[in-house]
Amino acid sequence: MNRHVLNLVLARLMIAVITLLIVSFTVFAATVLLPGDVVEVLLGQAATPEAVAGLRAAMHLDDPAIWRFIQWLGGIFTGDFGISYANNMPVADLIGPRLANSLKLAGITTLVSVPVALTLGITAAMWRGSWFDRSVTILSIGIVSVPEFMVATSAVLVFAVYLKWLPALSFANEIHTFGQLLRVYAMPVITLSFVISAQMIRMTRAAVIDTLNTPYVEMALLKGASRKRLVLKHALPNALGPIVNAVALSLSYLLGGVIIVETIFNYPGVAKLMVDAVSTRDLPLIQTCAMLFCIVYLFLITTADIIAILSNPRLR
Amino acid sequence: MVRSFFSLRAAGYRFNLVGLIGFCLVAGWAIVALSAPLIIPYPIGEIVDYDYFGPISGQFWLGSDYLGRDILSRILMGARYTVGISLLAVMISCSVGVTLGMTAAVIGGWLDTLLSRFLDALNSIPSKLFGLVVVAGIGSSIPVLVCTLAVIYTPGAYRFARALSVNINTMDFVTVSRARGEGTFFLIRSEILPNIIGPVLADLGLRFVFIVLLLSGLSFLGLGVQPPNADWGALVRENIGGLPFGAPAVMFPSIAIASLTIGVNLLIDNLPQKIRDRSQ
Amino acid sequence: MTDKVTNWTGADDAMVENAIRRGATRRELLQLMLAGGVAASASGLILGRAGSAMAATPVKGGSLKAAGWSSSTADTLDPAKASLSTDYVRCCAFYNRLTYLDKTGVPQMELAESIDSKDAKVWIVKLRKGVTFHNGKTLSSADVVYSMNRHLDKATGSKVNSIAKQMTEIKAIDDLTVQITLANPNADLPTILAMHHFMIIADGTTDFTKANGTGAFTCEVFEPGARSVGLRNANYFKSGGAHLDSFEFFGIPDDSARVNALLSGDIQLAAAINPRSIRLVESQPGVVLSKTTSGNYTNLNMRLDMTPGDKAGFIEGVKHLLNREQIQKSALRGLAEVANDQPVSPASIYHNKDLKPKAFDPDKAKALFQKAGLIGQSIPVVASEAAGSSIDMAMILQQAGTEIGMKFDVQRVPSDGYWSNYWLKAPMHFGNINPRPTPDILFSLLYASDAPWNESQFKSPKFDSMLIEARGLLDIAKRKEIYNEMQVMIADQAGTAIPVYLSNVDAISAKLKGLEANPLGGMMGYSFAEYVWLEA
Amino acid sequence: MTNLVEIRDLKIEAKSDAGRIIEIIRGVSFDIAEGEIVALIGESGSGKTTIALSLMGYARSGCRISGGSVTLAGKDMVTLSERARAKVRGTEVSYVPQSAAAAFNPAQTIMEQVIEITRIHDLMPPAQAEARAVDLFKALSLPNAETIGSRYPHQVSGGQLQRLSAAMALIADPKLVIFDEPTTALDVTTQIEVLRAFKSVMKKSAIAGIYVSHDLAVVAQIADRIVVLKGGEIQEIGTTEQILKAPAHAYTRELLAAFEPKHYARPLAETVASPKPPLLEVLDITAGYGPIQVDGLPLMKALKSVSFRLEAGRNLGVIGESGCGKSTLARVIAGILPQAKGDIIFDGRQMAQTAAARQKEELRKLQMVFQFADTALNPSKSIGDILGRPLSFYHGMNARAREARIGQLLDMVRLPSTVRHRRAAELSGGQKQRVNLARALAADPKLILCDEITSALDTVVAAAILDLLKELQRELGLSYMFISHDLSTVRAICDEVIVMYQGEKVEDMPTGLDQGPQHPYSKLLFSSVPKLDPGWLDGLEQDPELVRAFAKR
Repeated sequence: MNRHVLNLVLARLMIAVITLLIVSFTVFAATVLLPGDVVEVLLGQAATPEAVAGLRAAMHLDDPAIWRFIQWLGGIFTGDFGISYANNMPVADLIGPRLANSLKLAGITTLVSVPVALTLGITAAMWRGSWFDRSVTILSIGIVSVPEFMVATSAVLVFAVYLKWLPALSFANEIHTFGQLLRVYAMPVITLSFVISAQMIRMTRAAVIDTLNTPYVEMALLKGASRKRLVLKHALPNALGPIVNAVALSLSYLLGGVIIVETIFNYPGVAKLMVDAVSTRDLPLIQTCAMLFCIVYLFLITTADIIAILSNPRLR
Repeated sequence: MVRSFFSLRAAGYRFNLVGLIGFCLVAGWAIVALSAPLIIPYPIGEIVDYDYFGPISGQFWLGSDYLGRDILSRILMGARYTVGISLLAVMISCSVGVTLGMTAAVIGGWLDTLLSRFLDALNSIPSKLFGLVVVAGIGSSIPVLVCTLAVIYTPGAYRFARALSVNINTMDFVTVSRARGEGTFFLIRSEILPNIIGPVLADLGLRFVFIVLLLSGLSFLGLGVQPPNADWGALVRENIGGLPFGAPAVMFPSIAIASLTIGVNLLIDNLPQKIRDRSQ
Repeated sequence: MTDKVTNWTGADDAMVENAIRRGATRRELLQLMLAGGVAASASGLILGRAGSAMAATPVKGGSLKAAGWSSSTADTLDPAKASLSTDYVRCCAFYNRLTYLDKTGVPQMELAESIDSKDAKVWIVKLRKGVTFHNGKTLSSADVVYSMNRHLDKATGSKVNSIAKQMTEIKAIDDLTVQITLANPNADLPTILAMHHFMIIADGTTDFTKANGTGAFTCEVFEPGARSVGLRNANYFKSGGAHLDSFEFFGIPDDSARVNALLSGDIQLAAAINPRSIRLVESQPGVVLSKTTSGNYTNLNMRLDMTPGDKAGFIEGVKHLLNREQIQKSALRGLAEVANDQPVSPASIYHNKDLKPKAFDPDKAKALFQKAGLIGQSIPVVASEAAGSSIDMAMILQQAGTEIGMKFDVQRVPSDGYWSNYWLKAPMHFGNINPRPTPDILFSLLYASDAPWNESQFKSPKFDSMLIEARGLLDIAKRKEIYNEMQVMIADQAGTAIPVYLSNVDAISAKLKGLEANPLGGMMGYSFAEYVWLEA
Repeated sequence: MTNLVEIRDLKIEAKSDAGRIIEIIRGVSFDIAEGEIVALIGESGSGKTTIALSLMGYARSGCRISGGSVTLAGKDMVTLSERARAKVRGTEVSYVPQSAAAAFNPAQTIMEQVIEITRIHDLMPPAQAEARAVDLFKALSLPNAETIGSRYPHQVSGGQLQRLSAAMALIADPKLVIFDEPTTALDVTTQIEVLRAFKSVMKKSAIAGIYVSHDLAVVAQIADRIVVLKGGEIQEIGTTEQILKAPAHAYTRELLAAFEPKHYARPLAETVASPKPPLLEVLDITAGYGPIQVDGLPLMKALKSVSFRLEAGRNLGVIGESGCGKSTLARVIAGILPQAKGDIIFDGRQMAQTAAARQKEELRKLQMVFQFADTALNPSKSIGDILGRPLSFYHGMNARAREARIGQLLDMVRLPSTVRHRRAAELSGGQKQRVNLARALAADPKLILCDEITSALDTVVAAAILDLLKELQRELGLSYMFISHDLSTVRAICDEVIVMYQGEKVEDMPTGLDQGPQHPYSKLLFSSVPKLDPGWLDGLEQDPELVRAFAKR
């Protein structure tokens, strides 16, 4: 049996790897096709033809694209992400600290939003049709339908400008105590939680309700089980798969999707970095960022699938 | 629209109140979007008020924006872009995604694998950044915007439709058609599609909401509809400076967005179902 | 405060401050204000405010957080490449120039002890003794020669290459003396050397991931697109050195976010705030505004070498179609002065007062467009938040256009990358020019045929020769004459429409003292870090 | 003495999806004495399960108990509070579901679920409960009773799950156990063992029971009294003996009649006289699922070199229990599942492996009807469209011709013409199966493959369908290949029979079932079919060797 599971998991991982390859190619192609010549952007005023030609050669931009692709891919696997065009720093150095920040923000948001969302979703399903259920459903739609920059800016005004409880900017590099951590991350985290929770709530609710309609839950009811027991012991374990999947999808938003939050709270994360990279046609940076996002996404999705596999005794 | 609603009822469809509210909101905005140019009190670009972030007044029903333009007019026109663009995009993405999804499910094999992998890959690129790259590359015009949004949301529709179709595909009646010698197109069109259309519509509604939001998100990053026109997201964005004064210029566009998205959701969560009653 | 003063707009405020800067006497000012209809009682208050910066005694210590409006991974510590305000701020903090401009625009010695010339052609620069770089190296003429020569080397991609070109020879006489020879006489050299690009770096420096200068601050952190942190340079050559222990600088492109950060006390200085935020800022205690009209302007560029700019009459038409009044009142809420399509601002003594702004005259414009055969055509205009207020200006132009059947297709593009991708490139686009100390620099940077930032590709041999001629003249009056004529040429012939001179408004915490206006631009000509201090 | 259960004038109403209230149980009253087993007999929709569940004070969603009283050991389950009901459930009255496979939570071990009742009502420490469970497993003669509890539901066979669910019901020795069609989903050979187990346990611990079923023969073996239901009303109550021997009510007789369909056999002469060429000839077919092995055969072989021939105008019956490969055989012939090796010769032509590769004409002559009528009909299309498609597909008929033909087809299968405008969901099981038949007939086939077409139907309805098949054969000269696990249906229609076991043809009966079975498996299978005789189960002697060899228990 366990070998069977192992095979399933390995198969899933293989799929992820294949996808990643496709992604890398797509990303590279896209960035190469991106108009606006790097060199001209770089030289700006000094873009005389000979200067352009020289720099192109120096940056190996004249090599055939496919060859550059292979080299680039090789570089990535050996941990060499190239040198930023914009300010000859190694891409790794540029991304490193930013990534750390982004992951920190994502992590904290996850810790906050996932438990809340799941609890709400499950309780809503438990008392389906009740006023509580209704209000949760409406609320989740309402929340998701307010633009996030609106949420963020209002939050800043209330908590930072008027109440002066929280800082308006998030200086990730000034955290020494837990208290500071709370203060600094409070608002970005709340904003992001608003954005990603709704979907999780909806999916959780739906999944749990689905399993609640199964014969074995009815059976448990006929054993005299309480509502709580029905949901927690019988429905939930079988709804795990879809729930984990929904969570993964929502979380995948937290790296690339947070650009707006990063802008408003001036939080130095990877999303903003990539926006800059795009504007300066800084291909190595763009490609690395894009790859980064895809890897994270695939990681989340794959983990979700594997959890689903492991949580299913039929496969175990 | 309203008439068609009643004819629905006549045809024996059941429509609950919440759904009705949603329907009215959506229909209302649709009508506004269609007739906007006729009903706006001022040209959207004209500076009619020397004050900025003006309050609600008899002259300017929803106050004036940061340049002293009439916000009501701008919202009414904005409906065109927000509703229009989102609707178009969601239509494209869903029709493409669903078709591919069904085909993949019916044909299966390597085609299925290939499509799934590729769209998964596409899906893994964050939407806002994707939008940025595209606009940085091709520039921002309404067609580009629509296509970008469509592309961004196609993988989701595909995943969804494929999952549903795979289930239907195992049903006996599909096997019957196969055994009869029917071609793929027939299987998709008249065996699979009619049986997944319901969920697909619901999914479409949700996607619509996300597109509306992404659209406003993009306009925050300086993309989106070009001035002096503006979708609602852009309106909120450009007047966000009025938030501290609680200026109507920033409140009402937000309310507009919320009302539309909530309306759509209420509608799709309570879609009318035909009453089919064996005991009748 | 404004409520005390009847019909007194920010524009008037700015005017007074400019007047002061121009060295107007108190009597002139009073007349000026009575003309503005202000009771003498109020006038004192205004003067008091305008002059408030000067009166106070510095306090040592404290750390300052300041936010500019733009910042990207293209940020650099290389003075030669510096192009954005954020770069200037960093340069001023970490490096020094040979000279700098005081608040009245008069060059003062910094790294140089003296700069002398008999014929304005060959200049002798004597350096201070005992100035050391952050890495301990002492300043010597070699460093100056290296720093200057970099601008001549095309590969450096210096932004002031065209200005530096006039230096035909730069050589070290001895350890502390440098001789600069110019192609043609130029009396403005000391002022030119005060530009941010001419910061002095250590001989042989090629790595700019850290700054090794002589400046009042040492570069602690430099994260492009994120932030820079400077620590007080203990052995700074100026007596006392900087007041602040440290300062952190970063960009918050989003206007309201920047203001909110200041109001919440996260930062003490928010540069160039949106005019619409002023109402909010003034309503908040503990925050003051520092306004300067230093010749910073957002202009509409129509390239003469591309359609529609190349069509005769089009440009003049647009200049007549720009409703400067409305731009000044609606778009900028009075924080601007109506301009006359040429770059020399009223802040400069060379400003041509007799050159009147083109009147807003749609009918004339229409006639001109018809002549150019452009009526009904859709003309793309690229605007971006990167160029302050350009989108609003564009829309005001667009609206005026629609009324005479002229279709301007405003294309709003992302501010990130605007300067590298659209500025100078699009046929019709907006630019934003930071103040420059002298007309000579402005002209040679923006209007000379070989100017690097020749926004409209304006090419005129006559103009070029006048530029050279004026440069050599040591007689102010004659110079002024020539410059006036050049301003007229620009206003009439160049493809750059300059509707208004922007008043730059920095919002600062009341605790922040010592911030003075400076002709080089906002944030005290970007050199605030060295001079300001925080009151406890 | 007072009865354990007293049901008085029970009324239950349901809300139709139009929101109309319909009464589905119309004033039912009966009693159950201590230790007595009462059977509820009736067709689907007769309300037997609904009544049974009401004994737990439970009504499925959309239903509510609207009147009457259900007194269990002195408590009225109708008026009891939800909390109080929960107390009673599992302890005093417990439930054995129809499909144990669905009623076990896939995510928990069997033991967890078997002793869950004791946890919920904390009756005893887990260790004790598990010990008790093991005893029950033994009592229900489950194999390796010690360890089976630690497995997951999907790891044990259906028959075992059914018995485990009984253990689950009995763990807290309740006063009353409700059996809801507990053996319907099982193969006959398995059913016997399960029935035996139930019977012995119930008798031993003198527990009262309600046995819900549609199968008189099964009920006859276990029940003391029988309640015959129809349309939510009691038709007749009586002792098992009386109901079987001397049915008073007409409906009861109808049921009994339907149980033994008229014997059907055509004089052999008819076929022997004119030896026709074989209509269908299957030569050494091997097929299956899973990856193809080196030998070119699939990993899991559902068919192992099966051969047979069927002459035109005759009917072939294929008998076997679940998993014997009989359905696979049909799918291979229909070209749904390509065979790994072997040939199919139909109407003198070699058939391609997949339907896609066959010619329209070949496909037309060979039609298939599926077991589950409702999944075989596209729920989103009207009956008219469903029948219209083969007409335009095979015969290229235009709209008018189609309309006419559809009318005829519906008439052939004895359905009102108005049905064409309705959808599958609006038809009853029997009607759906008729539509399926009509769709096959629309192609004017020579051979129809019938895959268990009656097994999902109530006996009376099934009998009617069989009669229909025979008539159609007489009118249209069709042939049927009739796949079933139910001997009586096969006996009712087939000229010749083959018996299948684990993918192989074990016996060939060219002259139908009358010739006794030779192969041991056939013997076991035939002997396992319950008879309408209360003594049958107790009297039944089966060779333990055979049982061990063949029965999947």
